[in-house]
Amino acid sequence: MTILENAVATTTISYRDAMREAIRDAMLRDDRVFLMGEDVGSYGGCYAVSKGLLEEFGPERVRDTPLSESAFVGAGIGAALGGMRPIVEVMTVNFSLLALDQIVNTAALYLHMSGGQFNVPLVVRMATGAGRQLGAQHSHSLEGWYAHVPGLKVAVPATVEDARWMLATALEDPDPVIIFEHAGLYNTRGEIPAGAGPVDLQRARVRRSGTDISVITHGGSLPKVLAAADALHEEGISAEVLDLRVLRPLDTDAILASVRRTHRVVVVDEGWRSGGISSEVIARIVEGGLWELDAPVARVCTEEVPIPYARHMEEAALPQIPRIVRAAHEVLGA
Amino acid sequence: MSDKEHRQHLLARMLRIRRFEERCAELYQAEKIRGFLHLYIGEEAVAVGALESLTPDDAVVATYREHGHALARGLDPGSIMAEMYGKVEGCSRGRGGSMHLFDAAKRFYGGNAIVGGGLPLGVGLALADRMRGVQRVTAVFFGEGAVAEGEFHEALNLATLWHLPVLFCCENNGYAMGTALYRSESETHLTLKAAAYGMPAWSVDGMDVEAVEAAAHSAATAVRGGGGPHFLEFETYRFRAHSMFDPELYRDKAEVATWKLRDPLVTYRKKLSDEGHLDEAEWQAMEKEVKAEVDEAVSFAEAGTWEAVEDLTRFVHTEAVTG
Amino acid sequence: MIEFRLPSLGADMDEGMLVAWLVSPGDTVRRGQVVAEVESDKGIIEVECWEDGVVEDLLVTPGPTRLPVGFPLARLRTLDEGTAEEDTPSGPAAAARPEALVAAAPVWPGDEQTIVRHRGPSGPPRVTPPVRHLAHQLGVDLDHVLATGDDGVVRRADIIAARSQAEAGRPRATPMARRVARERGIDLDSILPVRNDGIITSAELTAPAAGVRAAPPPKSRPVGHEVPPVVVKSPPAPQEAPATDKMAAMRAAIARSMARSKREIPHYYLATHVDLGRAMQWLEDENGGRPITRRLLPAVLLLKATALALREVPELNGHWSDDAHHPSADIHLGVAVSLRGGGLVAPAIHHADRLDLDELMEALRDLVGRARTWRIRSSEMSDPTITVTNLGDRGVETTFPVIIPPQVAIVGFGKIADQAVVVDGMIGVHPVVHASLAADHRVTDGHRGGLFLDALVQLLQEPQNL
Amino acid sequence: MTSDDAKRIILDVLSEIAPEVDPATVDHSVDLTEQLDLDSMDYLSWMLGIHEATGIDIPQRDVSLFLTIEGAAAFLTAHAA
Repeated sequence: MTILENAVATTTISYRDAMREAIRDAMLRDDRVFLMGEDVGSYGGCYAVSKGLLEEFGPERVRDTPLSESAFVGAGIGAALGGMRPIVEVMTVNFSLLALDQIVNTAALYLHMSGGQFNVPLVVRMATGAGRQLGAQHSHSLEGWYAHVPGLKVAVPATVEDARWMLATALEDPDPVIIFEHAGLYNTRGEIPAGAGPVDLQRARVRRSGTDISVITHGGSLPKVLAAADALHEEGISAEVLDLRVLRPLDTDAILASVRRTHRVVVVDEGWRSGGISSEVIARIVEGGLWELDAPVARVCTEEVPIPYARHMEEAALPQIPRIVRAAHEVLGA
Repeated sequence: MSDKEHRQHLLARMLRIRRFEERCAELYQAEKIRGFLHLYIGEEAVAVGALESLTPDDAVVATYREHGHALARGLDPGSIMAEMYGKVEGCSRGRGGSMHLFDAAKRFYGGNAIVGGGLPLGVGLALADRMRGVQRVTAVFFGEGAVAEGEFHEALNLATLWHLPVLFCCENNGYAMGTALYRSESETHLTLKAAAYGMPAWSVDGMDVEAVEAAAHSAATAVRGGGGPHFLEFETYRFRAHSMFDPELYRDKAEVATWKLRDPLVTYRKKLSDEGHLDEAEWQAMEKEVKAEVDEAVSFAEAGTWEAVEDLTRFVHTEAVTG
Repeated sequence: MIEFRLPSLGADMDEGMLVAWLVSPGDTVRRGQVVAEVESDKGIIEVECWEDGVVEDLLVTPGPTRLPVGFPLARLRTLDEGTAEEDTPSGPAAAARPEALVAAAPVWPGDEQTIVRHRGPSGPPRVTPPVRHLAHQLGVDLDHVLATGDDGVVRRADIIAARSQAEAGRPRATPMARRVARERGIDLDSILPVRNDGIITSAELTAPAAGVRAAPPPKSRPVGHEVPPVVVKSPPAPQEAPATDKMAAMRAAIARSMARSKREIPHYYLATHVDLGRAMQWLEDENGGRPITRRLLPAVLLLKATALALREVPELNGHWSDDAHHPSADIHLGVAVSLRGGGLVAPAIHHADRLDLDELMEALRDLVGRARTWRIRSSEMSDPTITVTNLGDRGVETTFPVIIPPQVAIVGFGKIADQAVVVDGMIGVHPVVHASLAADHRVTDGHRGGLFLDALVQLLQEPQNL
Repeated sequence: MTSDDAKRIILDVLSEIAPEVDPATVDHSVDLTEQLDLDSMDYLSWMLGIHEATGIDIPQRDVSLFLTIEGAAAFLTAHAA
């Protein structure tokens, strides 16, 4: 055992555990931090993220709420204004629509409407995404919507390391941050380098370098895109994978830098294409990198249909590895 | 403060709101103020009476018809007027306007123009106080229209569930814009709704500033003392239209006239006069003083400056403190 | 009728450039006869014809266009066939004659080369139903499509190419391709797309030559972002050219730059002997006192003298653009550096006239070292105001260099060699170099050029002042 | 330093200057500049490289020795410490 312990320079951990560790760590370090949401306490979190935290921190700081998304998100805003550092868990993005007023009309606007007097240091976490046969009302990917709104910051951790460390940065932020956790990622495992610490909430990151084409994505699509890049590699195509990490502010510089390296782009987004974050990414490319484009830009998004229940239909609706590979081929003119 | 002085103080506070609002109407028509403008005329007794019961430590969350609350809370009239002018000297730097008056120093949390939107916020402020062990009250004002919103029910439930120090102040002026209460609510006794969530609830004559003050004082004291949330319904009436552009098709002139007989300012002045707490000279002096205040507020707003357009994108994210 | 097609000369060859025809129409060729020279990635290869016949038509003229293996190059009559006229039945000749259609596109800008696309024997175009459907969808008239498939079969790409050419006369090109074309003065009309959708990409502009590729490569293509180096004179043919993208891009750039120069610039040439007796003696003395690390090469004296002479005839220093000469206040000497393995680059030594000999030597050493390891900075490639070539101390006596557009002059030096020289009526043996000047007649005349060489000669007589 | 040591250094440096050259094929007694198409900069770089590898300065008067491998090796063995 000693040998093993000494040998481990990195920690392998699941995305779920990383997120729990992030919450726990934040609560240990700052007694203003508390967790609030539906079934975060006794149940242990819908996705078991907060399992064990109630026992450790008690019901005041791990606060089960009624099914009142608007009220408890609004209460989070008020608590943030009142000096606390709430982490509000909205079970899924689908239910966040019931709290849209508080997020968009209050959290995002208060600083501005008050002429800079009232900032809202709130963190809202929510699960997002499809892929588990949960049907149309439990399969939304609406992070792009939230990224539309000035005043919010929208983080989309796709890796275990980001799951572990984005929260700390979000809690340091004086303004509201929404963290979208793709439910398909909770079971993914990854390594966290020893000595890792808080990460920025501003920059996209190249997850794989390449020279022929940039595949730009975020969140739950990242593993698919990396797999597609592997497949392309087998064919001799060198794909760069850019993980946006944060949808607002969007790291335009990183996007354009990648375009300058490869001159060809595929954007992969589990959201719908019309008016989605993929549209925004491409618009930025056209605005700032038109003359670098050496092929039409392609998108792999969810089909413009509510997510069906039947497995084969759901799979057909969502971005999949073969579609990503095909899109890359098309962009490359092959 | 003697009883007489206190009563004159209440009257003067109401008078200041009245004259301020009248000037706003005038300035709106002169196009000095734009956007939506919701006047508080007729409802002055509610803000004055209720806020009289709060301490500076307490918090206030108001609605889009909040000039009266802002004035009663002690925001500088000049900064309010400048805000309506859109000047950078305004209490929200001209970013908010009539519906979004804010003042951190006064713990005045707006100016929320989403009906019902302020209730969860107030619950959260109270939650923070509760978790931090601070004994203070968050007063949340909202109209009776908000009672139809889910947020009202969610917020009241949460406040009672968590036993939070919130004073819910429902200003029932009878109309949600143009929709009469009986046309939108199956149960028009609003206190019953609050009571259903298990909190003490009273209905109060909102045209009687002393009744408002007494009820609010009692409720606020209970809230501050750890009694959990309380609910007050103030029955009141707005004498003017919902906003400046409103032909008032939804109510009879006779109804307005009837309510005007209960004008909180007029009746209270008469009451003080009748009871020997106000003579004509004092009234004239009060009028003169209020006029001077309002004149000064207008001058302040007129003299104010426009924020530089280069600053447009400020206040989206918190700015790093420099220096 | 026999079609002579571009053969595959190796398993990895899928395209080549026709360098020269060794036969003409009417010539009789015998099986095994070398009929053409083709350049592949491996170098120039002689190509044999494996049929007996008489050359009827040469379908492709030599030039830098990359042709796919299998592309028809010529048609031959079998020896027992008559002439084409005799061979065809009577009737409207045009309808019956095999057609040779000139494609609109694949001509390198300004190059005289013409690619002739072949369509098989006349008759209705041979089209598969899916391709016919595509033509219908895109509104392409099959009678006007150039077939590139085997035996005149119309391919999908042909339809797309036809559509792209038909579109408002404006080539469909990516923004980057447009930018590169603009920067390099390439006419997009002259480029054939390689993509299935007919869109021109930068690859066709930066790759060795414009594409007439039958099929797009499925994999990553070189995207040459380096500003290709410019060439000064034909380098020796590489024995085994490294088939790197950079090398290919360099050759393409050489082709473009030199073709443009010869096409557009009216050169005049002047040359003179320069007695380097004093200069070499001075250098010998100077180097004698220096460690090897600080030793100077004769080239440094030549460069410095050139830079200083330009101050006296400044109109040789600058650029020609927009139909006008733009003299440069700064003297950035392009220095031709031959690369081992072939090719030449001519990056700039900035402000060469202001550097002392040691600085110049250091700059030269740095530049040569980096040029040979492909680490030239783009600014060095783009901003020489004049070029000096053949610093070689071996080989030829005299150079006749070609101006690198948009520069307006180039100075050449041959090898330094001992020659008999008459000085003050006495014959002596001195080291001598031939200095030559090629200059743009639109900008200067021979008189000014002569003054420049004269100044150069004078400067080299006083090496201590350089 | 033996002559073989010297030649090894000389050829090592040479292969940096002219990587395409097979050292085994170099004639040690023939003028290198002609044999290997070295220009004056290559030639100087080669001598500089030898200097860096050995620390031995090569005076101008001895440069002519370096026209051949043999000559260069002789110089180095004579001047090695």
